[in-house]
Amino acid sequence: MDFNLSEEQQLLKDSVDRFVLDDYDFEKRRKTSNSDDGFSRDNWKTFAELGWLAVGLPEEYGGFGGPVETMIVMEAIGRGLVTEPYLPTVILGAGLVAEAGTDAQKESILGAVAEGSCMLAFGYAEPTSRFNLADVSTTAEKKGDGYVLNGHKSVVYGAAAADKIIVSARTSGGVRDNDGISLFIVDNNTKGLTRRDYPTADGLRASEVEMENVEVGADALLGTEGAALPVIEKVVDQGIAALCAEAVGCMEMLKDETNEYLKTRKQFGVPIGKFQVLQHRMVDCFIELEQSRSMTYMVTLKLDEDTESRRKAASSAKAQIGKGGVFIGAQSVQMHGGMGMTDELKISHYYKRLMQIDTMFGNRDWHLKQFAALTQ
Amino acid sequence: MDFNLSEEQQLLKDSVDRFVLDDYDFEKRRKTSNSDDGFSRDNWKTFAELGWLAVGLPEEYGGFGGPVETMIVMEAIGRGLVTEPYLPTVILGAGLVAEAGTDAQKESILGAVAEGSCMLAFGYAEPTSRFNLADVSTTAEKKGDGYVLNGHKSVVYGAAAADKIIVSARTSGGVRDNDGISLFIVDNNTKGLTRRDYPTADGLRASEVEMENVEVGADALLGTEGAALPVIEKVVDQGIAALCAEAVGCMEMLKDETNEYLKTRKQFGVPIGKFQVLQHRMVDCFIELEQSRSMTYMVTLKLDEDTESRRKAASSAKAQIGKGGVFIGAQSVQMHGGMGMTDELKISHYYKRLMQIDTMFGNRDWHLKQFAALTQ
Amino acid sequence: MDLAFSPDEQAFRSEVRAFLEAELPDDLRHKVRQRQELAREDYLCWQRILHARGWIAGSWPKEHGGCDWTPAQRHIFDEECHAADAPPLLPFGLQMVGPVIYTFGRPDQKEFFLPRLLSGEHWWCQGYSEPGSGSDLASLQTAAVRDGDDYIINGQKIWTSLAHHADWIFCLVRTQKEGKQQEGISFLLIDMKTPGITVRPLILMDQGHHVNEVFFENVRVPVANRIGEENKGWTYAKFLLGNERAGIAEVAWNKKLLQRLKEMAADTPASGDRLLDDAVFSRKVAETEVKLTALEYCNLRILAAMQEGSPPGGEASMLKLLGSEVTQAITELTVEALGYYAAPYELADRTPGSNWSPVGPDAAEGVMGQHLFMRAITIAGGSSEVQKNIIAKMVLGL
Amino acid sequence: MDLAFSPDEQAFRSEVRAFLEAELPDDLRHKVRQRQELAREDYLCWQRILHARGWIAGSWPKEHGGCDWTPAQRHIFDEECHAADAPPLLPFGLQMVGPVIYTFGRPDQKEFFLPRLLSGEHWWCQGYSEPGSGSDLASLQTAAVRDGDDYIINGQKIWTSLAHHADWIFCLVRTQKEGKQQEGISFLLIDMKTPGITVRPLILMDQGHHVNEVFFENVRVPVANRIGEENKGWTYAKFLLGNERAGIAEVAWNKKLLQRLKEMAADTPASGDRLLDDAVFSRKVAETEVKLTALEYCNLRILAAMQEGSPPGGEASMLKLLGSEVTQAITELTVEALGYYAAPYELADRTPGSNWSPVGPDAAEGVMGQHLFMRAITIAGGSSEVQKNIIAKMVLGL
Repeated sequence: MDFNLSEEQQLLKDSVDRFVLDDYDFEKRRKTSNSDDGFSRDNWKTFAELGWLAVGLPEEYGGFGGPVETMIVMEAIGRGLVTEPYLPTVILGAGLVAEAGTDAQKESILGAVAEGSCMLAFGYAEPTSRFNLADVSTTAEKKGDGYVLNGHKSVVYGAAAADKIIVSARTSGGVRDNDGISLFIVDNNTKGLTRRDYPTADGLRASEVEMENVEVGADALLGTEGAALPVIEKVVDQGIAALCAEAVGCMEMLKDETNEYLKTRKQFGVPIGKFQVLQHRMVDCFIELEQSRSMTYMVTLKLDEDTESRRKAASSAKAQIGKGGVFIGAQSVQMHGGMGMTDELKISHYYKRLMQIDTMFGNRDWHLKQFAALTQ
Repeated sequence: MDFNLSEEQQLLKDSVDRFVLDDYDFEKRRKTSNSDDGFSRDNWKTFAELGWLAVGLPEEYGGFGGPVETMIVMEAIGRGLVTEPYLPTVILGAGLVAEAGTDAQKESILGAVAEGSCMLAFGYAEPTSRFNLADVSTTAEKKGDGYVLNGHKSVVYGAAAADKIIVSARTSGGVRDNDGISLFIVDNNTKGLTRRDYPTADGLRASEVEMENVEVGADALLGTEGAALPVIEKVVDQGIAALCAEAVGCMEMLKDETNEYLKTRKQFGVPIGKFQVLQHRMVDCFIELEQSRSMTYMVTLKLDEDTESRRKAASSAKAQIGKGGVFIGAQSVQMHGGMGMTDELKISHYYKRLMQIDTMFGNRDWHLKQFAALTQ
Repeated sequence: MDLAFSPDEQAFRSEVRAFLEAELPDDLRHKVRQRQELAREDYLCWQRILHARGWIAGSWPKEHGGCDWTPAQRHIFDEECHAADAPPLLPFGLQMVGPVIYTFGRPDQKEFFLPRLLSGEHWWCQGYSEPGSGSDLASLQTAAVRDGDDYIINGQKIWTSLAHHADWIFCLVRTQKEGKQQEGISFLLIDMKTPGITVRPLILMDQGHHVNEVFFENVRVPVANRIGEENKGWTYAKFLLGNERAGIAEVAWNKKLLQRLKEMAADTPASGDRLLDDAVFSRKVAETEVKLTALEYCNLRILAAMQEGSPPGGEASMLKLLGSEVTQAITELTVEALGYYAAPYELADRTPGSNWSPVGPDAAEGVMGQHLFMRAITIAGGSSEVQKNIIAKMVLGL
Repeated sequence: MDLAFSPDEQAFRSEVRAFLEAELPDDLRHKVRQRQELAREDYLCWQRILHARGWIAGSWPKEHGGCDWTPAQRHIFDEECHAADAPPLLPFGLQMVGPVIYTFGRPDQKEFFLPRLLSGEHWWCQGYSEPGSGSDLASLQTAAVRDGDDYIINGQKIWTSLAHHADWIFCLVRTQKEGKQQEGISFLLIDMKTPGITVRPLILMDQGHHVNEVFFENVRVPVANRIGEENKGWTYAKFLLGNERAGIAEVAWNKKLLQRLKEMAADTPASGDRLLDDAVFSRKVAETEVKLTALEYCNLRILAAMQEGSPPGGEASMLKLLGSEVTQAITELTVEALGYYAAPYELADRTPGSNWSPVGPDAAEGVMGQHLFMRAITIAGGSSEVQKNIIAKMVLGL
């Protein structure tokens, strides 16, 4: 039992922390978020140079590290409220390729991801699926050697910037069957694929992706036809662990900022941190953070266990992180009073991101239901 | 729109309030509760003399008043933590007879209830029914003019003291069918009826009532054969309204006692009521009480509306009262510290009664589910 | 005891309903229903329609142009307006400064201001809060120094709702630095066109321009624009805050929001089921509806007491607390109902008159924005913490 | 980072498990499982078995008769004991006064008290709280006045757990009235058979006799029974409170309670379904299990830090807060699971050795009593409010 970082991990942590501190202050972040792309390609290049885009990828394709290293990067991303599409590209996109890809697919994509020349996105949700990953109406019909895709993928983060979008589609079975789901790697400029791009409430970018008779070759199939669900679930659980780490970064920043505000903001002649109700509220925030951090360690260190154990870890961690994040976010706004409501203070931006994290990959209700089913 | 009591109602209120204040202090209550019967037959006689056992009964059988008068009595019962079986006898038992009885049944029972010479109990729950009033396994088979009853009724409050126990039994249909349920008035000393009597956590008395080939005559049938469920539901809703009023009495007592304790108990050199966290907690208690009182008025004044409206009122009021009562109870214990834990202070006794009220006739979960179904 | 409205009150309800049916413009209905941001002209359009009908100021005495409605009538009017998706009436003139003017103002002030306020010719905003004085309102610092027949004002107000639309602002200013904070405050009416006033937008987390900072740099205000006595402004301010809290429960509006939530949850596909059929989601909706029902009957009890002449005391703080909690619960559930479709957030979404269509289902429009903006209701107008302090002191004597 | 226990630790777990399998008497298992009240002899029986195995004091140094286990070993031992339904080890001697004696006691005190404490010959109880000093412990008034080689004690202690079973009591007494409250306190060891001591039962809301009032009337205690220096008792008291909080999260016990709850909910008929299949009930169980998991990993992180030599600071308060909340959540849900069968409440239910059979399902035994008694855990040992004050001050610097 050991919760310490190795020396290499500590070096990585120092490096990402320094970047966020020095090169990602809130004003820069605001400008970046408000730019057309919603992120900075220069930053992306820096990420590549510093090796962060290779974290968690297989060593034979230039990658290094595993879940703990990903956690370190994502926590810093949370602290800085970083808008670069790290999660869609490195964790989801490259994660799917690493998990299920052919050697050729890995060869062509993973190296490019690591060096920053390929961005990815993952379309898994649909307008009627809510949080059920197995609810796939998008169809892929065989045509010659390849497939024809039709369907609508909802709220695909990072789709506008992605070179390739990985989508789930049904090659057989009924709409909510576990079997019959396949993954396809689709070039973003493929004929028949249209996007509606938009900013999201948390300052990122997402898209509606519609496919009308999109023709792809046999090499677009990622993994075994019809057997993608376990792959998707595994990579989404990795995404959940990463999101948990990001949330912890957000929560810690809010806790520190709000605690500091309580010490400095005066009302009725004393710092408002002298009011016992706010002290106890702040303690509640601290405790939610500690619980969330503990659960993040837990899920990170259990990602490689058997499926049931991994899914229990992911659902329980996500449920805690969703609750804790929204609580700390909302209370930080409340304790900052009017200033917490403003766009110019960072507080509300963290709150909005934490709200989004609660929803992403299924909200508390969804994961408590999964967890209940797994632990009965 | 008028939330005032009439002059007669105010007189009734003064009378029950005075009784609780003068003749039902906590020490007397403790002795009464710990006696063999768990209540005082002298008190019961007093109730009869003062007319309280006639409240809500039809005028032609000596009754007077309606839901508001019942609310007034029950609120005082709550304040005094009165153990006499008023709810089982007057509200449930007599309520069922008044609602569904033949003239002969009303004639023989209601007058006797009003004058204090007949006590009643109502067995509706069974070991596997949880809160579903329609889940009835007890059977009543026709035999000659009469019926033969077999089954087990759970946690029947007031059964030991009752002269007659009214039970629900199935005359036809499957175990959870709405149709096919009938009511029977069974003398407590009937052959084949056995009881296991016990005290309850809230200081009252209840019994397991088992019936093995209990033979009753045709005149034992209360209401139309097989059509008892709507009657039961209506009378249980009246019971819910009465319980809500009792709970408000309990909550008000706790709120007053705890508020007073906060003003007098000193720690760290000041009354603990100077600590903002306890102030706000006390405010939360006050607000729960006000909400509970409002919902009690609401359900009381809606008991005579159409079935759907009545059921919505009852379920929403019960859900609020259950939540508010347990909250105020638990917080009163907590704010009293160790003293709140003791048997010698009244605080914990109110808490235990409020816990029981939350469960009785279905807990919060049950009623929120009913309410959701009624309001979709 | 009786819950029924009187026949007269029921007749009044029909009258209001018929009026709304006939007079409320469809485009306004649509905007409100779709949670779109209303333009200045939208508010004024509705104000003029009500003014023409003589129904712009339900609670005001008739002599000042009001309807002198009973609390029950106001409650009915409110319910019908929200049920019909009518725009809200902004409180700054009608509920706040208007009653101060007709209660404490001079005859010439009443004559000049009240008709213009009612007709919508004067749009009012509220200059109370300052950067250093949030919950601690009386610590305000904006200074008014006497110079002949004028005051010269220097200082800053903040959180001034819709100041960018306003013609006039009512301000608390400090006319005396010595003694108790509360005893050196005066209440001034200031023309927003006066030189030296600058309005700077404060963008909130929903990216909307609802509130402003208002800077005063050597702004000359005639002493004649003072309400009542110098240094007695705190009295008028407290009177105004009392009025602000009447109707604060927002029962009718919350009912409407809840109804919309239920409609949305019934329409939302959740992987083969309706979201409203999910046991946990429907329970949360039911919990919220129970809470709203409790609030409704608390409100009715207090209305009934007001009808008999008891002014609301600490109870108003309770209504504010509960009302804001219910609203936040509903807007949170509404966001939750949308699932992933709560995320898309384009500014066009909040811009009056745009031809933009929402991403995702129609019902998604404005939901996230409303939720984010509604985080303010437990902060503004006396934070929840301050309301609890008030109840602890006034009602519980702690 | 690594969650796994080392091979040595895993071997230790097997050893403990085998020991429990072989040595834990069935009747004790049954009593614990059925939440029955344990008799004095039940506790002692188990203590003697552990003592014989040399496992009675896992955390103590070997030189004083302990095992010198690592925090991980203690955690494993705890988990296995609770999983096997072993009786709890009472903390008053083993966790509280024992470490005070071996840390601050004289050699003769160690020699006399420690072996008797470990063997169970001396049953200890704790004389800290007084009627006037609850959360404010240092305000205690029980006076010890020097008279030759004795102190004469007058005063009263309250909430003294199992004092009616105890042979010895450790007491905080006031030896100096002047100066800061904390600086006039001494720490005494008192034989319960000393004349002038009266133990009066305090019945709690579960109608159980767990705690007592202890009265001291001119009780003579040799000065030799003082721990350390006169007037320095607060130092030892704080040391003891620090130890009290180690293991306070009660993770292993909570896991056991949760498992029992799930078994019960799986066995409980709910009108045709299993209660555990009810979406809302199973969600509440899941929420509680998630909370317990978070607590477990918070606890492991702190254990790991302790293993490396960091003493727990404000984090212990967090563990106490969370542990008590989880326990109360579980006992509440357990009561809820029983439905109407939570109500039957016969005293026999709580009397050791009675032949009484529970009303309703077997699993109903002791459930309500346990729930009621567990209301105390957010009050005793520093109330939840006090723990939050400590974290606000020590961790957050507020």
